[in-house]
Order: sequence, then structure tokens, then C-alpha cells
Amino acid sequence: MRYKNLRSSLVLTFFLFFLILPLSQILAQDDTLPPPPPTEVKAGDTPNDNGHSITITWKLSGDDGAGKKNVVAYEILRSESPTGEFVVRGMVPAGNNTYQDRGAKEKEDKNYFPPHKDFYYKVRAKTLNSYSESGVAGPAVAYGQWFHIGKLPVFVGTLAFTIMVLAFISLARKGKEFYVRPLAGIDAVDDAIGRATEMGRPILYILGLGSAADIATIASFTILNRIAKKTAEHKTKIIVPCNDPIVMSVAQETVKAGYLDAGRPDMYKEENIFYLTSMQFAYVAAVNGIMLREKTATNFYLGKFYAESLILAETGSVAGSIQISGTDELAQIPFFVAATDFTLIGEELYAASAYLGREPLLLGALKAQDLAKAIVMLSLALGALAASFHFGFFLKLFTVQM
Amino acid sequence: MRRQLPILIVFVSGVFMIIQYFIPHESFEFIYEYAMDWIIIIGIFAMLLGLWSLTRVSVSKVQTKAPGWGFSVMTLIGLATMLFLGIYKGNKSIAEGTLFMDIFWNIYTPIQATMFALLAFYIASAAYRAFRARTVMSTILLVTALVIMLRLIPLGPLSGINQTLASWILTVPNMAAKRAIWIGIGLGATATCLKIIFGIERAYMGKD
Amino acid sequence: MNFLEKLLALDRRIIFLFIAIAVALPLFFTVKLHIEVTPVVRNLHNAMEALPPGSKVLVSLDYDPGSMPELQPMAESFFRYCFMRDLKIIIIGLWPNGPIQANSALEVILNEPDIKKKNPKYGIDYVNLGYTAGNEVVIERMGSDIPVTFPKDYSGNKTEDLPLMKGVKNFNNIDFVYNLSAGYPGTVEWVLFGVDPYKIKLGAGNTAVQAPQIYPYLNSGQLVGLLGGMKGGAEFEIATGKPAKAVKFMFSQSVSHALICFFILIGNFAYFATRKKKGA
Amino acid sequence: METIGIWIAALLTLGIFSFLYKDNPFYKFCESLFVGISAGYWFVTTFWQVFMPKLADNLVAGRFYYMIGAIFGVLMLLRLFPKIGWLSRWSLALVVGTTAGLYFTRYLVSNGMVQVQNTIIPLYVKGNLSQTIGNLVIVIGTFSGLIYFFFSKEHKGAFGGLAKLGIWILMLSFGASFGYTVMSRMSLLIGRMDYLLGTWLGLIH
Repeated sequence: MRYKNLRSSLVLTFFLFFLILPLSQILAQDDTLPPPPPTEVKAGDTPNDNGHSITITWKLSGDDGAGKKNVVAYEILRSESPTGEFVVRGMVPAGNNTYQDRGAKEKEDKNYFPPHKDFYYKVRAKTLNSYSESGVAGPAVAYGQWFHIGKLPVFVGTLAFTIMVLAFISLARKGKEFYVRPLAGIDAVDDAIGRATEMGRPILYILGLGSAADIATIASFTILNRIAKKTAEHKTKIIVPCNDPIVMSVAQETVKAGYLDAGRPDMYKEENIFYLTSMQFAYVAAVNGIMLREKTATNFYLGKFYAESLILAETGSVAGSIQISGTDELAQIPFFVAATDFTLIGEELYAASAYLGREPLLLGALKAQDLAKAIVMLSLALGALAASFHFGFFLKLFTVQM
Repeated sequence: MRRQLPILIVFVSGVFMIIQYFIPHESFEFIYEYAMDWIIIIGIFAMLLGLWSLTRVSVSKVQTKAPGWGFSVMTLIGLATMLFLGIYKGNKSIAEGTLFMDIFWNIYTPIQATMFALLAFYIASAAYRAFRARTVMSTILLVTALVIMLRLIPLGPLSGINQTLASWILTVPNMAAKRAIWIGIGLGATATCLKIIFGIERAYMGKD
Repeated sequence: MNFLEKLLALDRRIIFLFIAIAVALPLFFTVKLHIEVTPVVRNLHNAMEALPPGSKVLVSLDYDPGSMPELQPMAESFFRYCFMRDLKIIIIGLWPNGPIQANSALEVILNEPDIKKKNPKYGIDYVNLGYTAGNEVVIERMGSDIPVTFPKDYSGNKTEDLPLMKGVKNFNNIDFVYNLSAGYPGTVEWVLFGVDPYKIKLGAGNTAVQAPQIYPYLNSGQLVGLLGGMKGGAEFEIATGKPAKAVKFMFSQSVSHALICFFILIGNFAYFATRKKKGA
Repeated sequence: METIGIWIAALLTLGIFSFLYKDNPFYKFCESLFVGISAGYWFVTTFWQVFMPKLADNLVAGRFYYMIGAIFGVLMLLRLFPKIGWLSRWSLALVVGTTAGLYFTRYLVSNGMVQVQNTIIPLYVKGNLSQTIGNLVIVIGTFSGLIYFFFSKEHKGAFGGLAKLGIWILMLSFGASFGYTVMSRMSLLIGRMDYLLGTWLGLIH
């Protein structure tokens, strides 16, 4: 309170009431009287960030959403000292009571926000023609965190799943045998290779449009390795046209390894695993040509596929090839299901490497997947029941803050 | 050295990337950004491998006069033309209005659009071939596809019912199926990531 | 091989031929197809009808030639509608090709007799601010300062010198935002980085493949309306009372859809007929 | 120039369409040209739009940690020399390891937790029959779909019944996506036809 004695404040109230208030109402018509300022302004480090941001919160001006309802926006001002010059850092529309003053972490950036340094903030409520400022908040200091609390559920999930995978793998190492049910697409692989051998025609293997960094492509490499081994045993030619240079390099290594496993390194021909172009439809145009001109007996499409899936599958069907497909690209699965003979749907593509090699370690990981799946299904069932009876806590277990 | 070091690199970089997800601190953010840039840079260098492979395969077809070698000549001409036109005037070579962009608009774009448009024909032939009511499964596939396609055909009073049914299928059972597939893919992909990081899945690394 | 067996193993080239005819032939006719305007399109149209003449609308074209058949008619009908209603158009693109697509749509619209009469002027009635790299970050930056995000227009004029841009500082000075999107960055980013923080009023047109992912934003009210694929484009043309390309193309759509359904039915007929015979 | 451009574009369009009848020299010509031009286009644009800003500009600005990327890039190229080609595995290892770690959390969150979170919905919504049915279908559908993807147990008995329900729901979804996509694929063909009949031949307006 600026007015120390009661009398003067009474006098002021009197004036306010009988003089200024009516006047202000007249003035309010053209909006020049400042709105009540934002109050309870607080500034502090933004949690769970890299240390280059401060969060400012305030209580809305009395004319924002209430009173004269003429506040249009808030401006946030910053200074390095409480009495220094305050500069505008940003603006939010009326109705908002929080702002993150965020800057770059690179020192050379114009907008660099230094951590571990004191800053002071003010918030300005603006109407069309006037404004009012809050008191100064601060000092506030930005600093980075070493763990993102909001990601705790993911952390628990990561640990749990990793432990499951490692546990099953070590069980497999100890010689435990695992049962997996038959998968139609996998059983067809041997027949498809056998068919190509009988017909004396090559096999075509398409890794899709993914890069070597796509998990579906990596899963496909393992399958390619097993198939290459089988083709080497059958002395059947395998053609692998690629659309990414790194994928091509890896495919060459993978096929070569397959031929080594089969004991036929002499038969490996690098020119059959080649690069065409990285542009989607040019690649497809060329692969179409290869199918019809090489008369491939069996086509594999395993990996990441986009719109080209159907062009490939229909051309292959014209050529009379047996086709086995698999992708984790949801939008393309329907076309593979409709146009190819066998389709590995989503997760089946990832499981295929374990199925084909029958390697105990890979089968162990597959078991871990199943266990995790059972836990997910249990959570779904319990969660739906909990939600039906309005228990919100269950949902929180899965909620991740970004 | 030949076998062990790559496995170690995979393990270290993989574990780092998982850990950095949980650490917002700038030091990890910086390393993360560098690592992402390095991956991109490796990709750029690898482009030369691609060009080398394409050129070598085409040239050898021409040299051995393999069937259709004349078309390999076309590929080489196309490639050389674009490389020359795209480089010779520095970074102005690919501005709008250059010959490079003219080729892009008048040759590349129409061929691409037409390849894409082939899908209209193939989606029809695939539908004809695949949508036969052989089993319960294929009957479901065929009936839903029909219901969804019929929404574009004026059916008089039936149109309204069909619209409602179509949008229900898209928002309810379609959503359930997608979630099941998504969750399955999530489990398969995360397990594959772990198998890679722990060096269990290493077929992509080849053998000596 | 009898007729039914032949039908079962129909040469796909016959199907191809029919599809080509089903798509091409209707292009020669102007048929008044009954197209019902669905609520999502109606809402978009109503929101735009509510804008008084002189309102500033921002349109972001986020697609490339690959999605032209679906989105270009939407861009054209949008420009036509704005010129007729005297709404001021500010064009940007989050995709490098967007502003080029806008220019080719403008070329078509500015040559239509009705629009020629109005004679819209560049800089006063419409501006093309071009493309800026940065995807969703561009939207974020526009929230604080549009002229800084787009310092120059497509032809290199200073943005601040354009009469239309006088007084346009950020989203507060924009009355409506329209987004034509074929993927990333697109409508999802406009919702997350434009609607949520800056409360912009957003309507969108999307490719048919993209549209189902956008529907949740309609239900939550973050998006006032949506044109999904060519059909959505046609509905908007009907709603504005100016049937144009999309409506014309919808005839091809209907005929080709009907043809595919017909083929599926005769395929099944042949399948069951031959199976019965074999059974007997 | 514009007329020539339209003619070239139109003829190439016909060349690609001719593949629908059968493989032929006209298509082969378009295809081989397309492959060469696209590879060149891709190389040149990546060079100017990625290589220069990402590597060259950063090195010029003195950010030498970009050299590490360049060194791994050069190692990749050593594949061309069989004797030291094995060094390229270091680069491959970096690429694969980094992305495996990156995708691990990404898939875990967006394919796992977010999906589970979205599926935790009440099975009974008071006074809203259609939403109750909708929620039931979503929960049961997702549940049985996951049963289908279970690898450890043969699809027999009640378990097999649920798995069957799961694959039926998947088929429903596939049919819907298929039918829905027809419109956008037809749009593409309409675009090309409009170009041939309108822009090129001027038969339609």
C-alpha cells in the first residue's frame, strides 16, 4: 500500500468512486484507460529441458475474460537486472497465463539463451490502445536437467522389455527349446525357391524403399541372408536391385555371407546386387522391366513399401511369378494381401528372420515379444475395465509427456 | 578388429541413443545432433557408391553388347546430362528456368506422374482378381471394399445408409485393426532394435 | 474353355481398357451429378461465409505436382471464392513447390470472365510470399512475426512494401487460415503449431489418403472443416455454387468406381457359376 | 519451348502407358531415360541441398566435428577397394547402431504406449448405445488382433477362435483401406487423362 494512513486512502476511494470511475467509463468507450495488470507473476526454470528456457506464469488481468473483456494479448518482457531495460521477448493471445521464454543453445546463435544467469521478467497486459505492466518477477535461472521425469513410464518400459529379451535369450543359450506356431508365409519360402530352381529361373528380392536405417529394412536383411543361403544351395540366381546405396552395400555383404554359409562363395556374383536410382517411381519402372525380361520365378517384397507396392505386385502377377511380401507400412498391407500369394503382416515380418534361421537366440527374442504382448493385452483388458468404472490412475501409467 | 570393433560401435551408439532420449540436458542434445548429421553425411558419400554401381552395370551391358544394351546407353546419357547440367554453373545450375529444371518438369515429372497413375489400372485388376468370395476372410475383404467404394456412386435412398456404414467402418473396426497391427509392429521393431544393439542380429554386417 | 471360365481368367488388359474409357469418356460430358455436401465441408463453407469482405485469409499450399489432381482443383475453387467475396489472399508454402502451384492456379482463375470483371490486383487483393524452409518451425515463427518469417515475396518484393501486408504482424491480423496438404508438413502441423498456441481459425483440404488421419481434429473442434480428396473438393464447389473441375472429375470417379464394383460382381458370379458346375 | 515441352511430356506419358499392353521398346526407352535422369537429378539436388549446407559450409565455418562424419563417409567409400573394404563396416555400424537406438524409444512410445493409452476406453458409456458398441468393438478388436499375432501358441480352440476374429477384423480394415484408396488412384489417372486430352490435344476444356 502506497498510502500509509487511512484517511488519505479514504479520500482516494472517494475520488475514485465519484470522479474517476464515471470518467473511466466514458474513457473506456475509446479504450485508453489501462487494464488491471497481471498479478502473481512467477518466473522459474522450465522443467525437463535442455537448460535454455525459463517459464513465466501469471494471473490474468481483471479485464481478460471478465471486467471490460478488452485485453487482447500479453507481452513478456525480460531484463538482466530488476531496474534495467526490459525488452519484449514474446507475446501470447489473451486467455493464456503461461509463456516459455526459450532460446537457442548454440552460443553463436542470435537467439542464444544463456543458462545459469539471473533474469527478471515483467508481463504486460495489452488492450488495443493501452497497456499495464505487472511487477518484476525474478531472479530466475535456466538450467538443464539430467532426467526427463515425464518419460519415466518409457524408462520403466525400456528396462522391463530389455530384461525380458535378455532373459529369454539367456534361456535359449542354455539350450531351452521354444515352440512357435507355423506361419503360412514362411512355409511358402522353401517351395518358392524350389519352384525357381525347377524352372531354371532367377529369384527377385526387393528390400523396399527404406534406408539401411529403417528397422523393417534391417529385418529384411536377415531374411535375405537366409534366402541367399538357400539359393546358393539350390544354385539359383538371386537378383537384388536396390534403391539406396547403403542398402545396396549391406545387401551385397548379406548375400555374400549367405553364400559363404552355404559353402559356395565361388558362386556369389556382386553384379546381381546393384543400385538403380533413389527416386521411387524410376526405381519401380526399372524393377518392372527386370521382372518381365528376366522372367523371375519368385519375387520377394520384404521391407518398407509405399505406393509402388501394388505396381510391383501386379506386374509380378502378369509375369506369373510366385510372390511373397511383407511390410510394416500399414497403408500398403492391403495391396500386398490382395495381389501377392503370401503376406507377412506387420510383426510377422520381424518374426520371419527367427523362423527362417531357427536360431535359438532369435527365437528367444520372439518369445520375449510374445510375453510383452501378453502384458499389453492384459493392460488393455484391465485398463478398459478400470476406465468403465472411472479409475483414471491406470491411464496415467501409460501417459508420456514429451 | 574386423569383427569386434563394428559390433562395439553398434552397441555404444545404440545405447547412447536410447539413453539420450531420457536426458534433456544440452550436452546430450549436442552429441545427438552431431550424430544425426554424421549419418546424413555418410549417406551423401555413399551416393558415389550408387552412381558407381549404376554406371558399372550399364557400361558392362554396353561393352558385352548384352540384349537391350542400347537402353543402357540411354540411361548413361540421361545420367551424364543431368550431372553436367546440374553442376557446371555452380549452385545456380538448379534454379527455376535452367535447362536442368526444364528437363525435370518436362521429362521427369510427367513420367513420374504416369508411373503413379498406373496404379489406377492395377488397383482395378487386383480387385477383380483378389476379391472373390472363396473364404470367410476374402468375403469380408470384398464386402467392405464394395461398401466403401459404393459411397461414390449415387444410390438414391441407400446412399445415406451406405455413408453411415462406410464412416463407421473407417472409424471403428478399422481403428481396432490398425491398433493391433501398430502394437505388434512396435514389439517386433523394438525387439529387433535390441537384437541389433546386443549383436545378436548381425546378418547385415556380412562375413569374411 | 467356356465363357464363364474365360471370364474367370479375364485378360487384365480388357479391364485396363475399360478403366481408361471409364475415366476418359466422362471428361467429355458435363453431367449434373447429385453430390451431397457433407457436414464437414458445409462447416468450412459456413465459416468462410461468415468472413466480412476485406478479411485477410492466409492460404498455405503444402503439396507438389504428385498431388495436383486432387488438390489443384481445391486451390482453384478457393481462389475463385475469395476473389468473388473480396477476401484478401496471402499465399505461402511450407513445401518448396507450393507457391509455384499457387501461381498456376491463379493463372487459371484470373482468366475466368467473372474474375476478370473484378480485376484483382497483385499486392492489394492477393500476395504470394513464397516458400520458407523449416517446416513446423515456420508456423511457430509466423505466430510472432510474419514479415520477418517471409521478408520477401515470391518475386522478390519486400513484404513490408506490399499494401495488403500493411498492419499484418502475426496471426492476430489474419482472419482465417486455409491449408492444402499432401503430408508432412501439413494440416497436422498447422493444428499443433498454429491452432493450439495461436487459436487461429483453420480449414483444410487434404488428399484422400491423408484425410482419415485428420478426422480426429475435426471432432475435437481444432479444425473448422475439411475437404477430403476429390470428393471433398467437389462438395466445396457445390457449396459455393460454382461447380468446376472437381465436380467435373467426380463423374469420372463415379463411373470408374461403378465399373470396378461391376467387375468384382461378375468375377464372383463367374466363380460361383463354375464352382456349381464342377460340383455337379 | 512450351509447346515442345508439352509434346515431349505427352509422348513420354504414352510410352509409360504402353507398358499396360505389354513390355515394348517404347517403354524401355522411357524407363532407361527415367532411371538415368532421376539418378542424376537426385545426386545433383542432394549435393547442393544437403552436402553443401551440411558439410562444406560447416567445415568452412570451422566446425571441425563435422570431419568425423566425413571420415566415416570416406570409410564407406573404401568398399570400392576389396582389400580394405571391411573398413566400411565401421560406418555401417554407426548408421545401424544409431538408428536402432533412436527407433527403439520411438517405436516403444508411438506404437506401444500411445496405442495402449488410446485403447483404454470405457466399455460402457451411459445413455450412448452407439459409443458403447463402438468402444466394445475397438477394445475387443484390438485384443483379438493381438491374439492373431501371438507366435507361441497354435491357433486352436477358444484361442484359435479369438485369433480368427482378429484376422477377420484385420481383413475388414484392409478391405476398407483398399476401397478408400481407389478414389485417390483414380484421381491420378484423371489428372493424366486431363493432361493428354486437354493440355495436349485440346479436346476438352
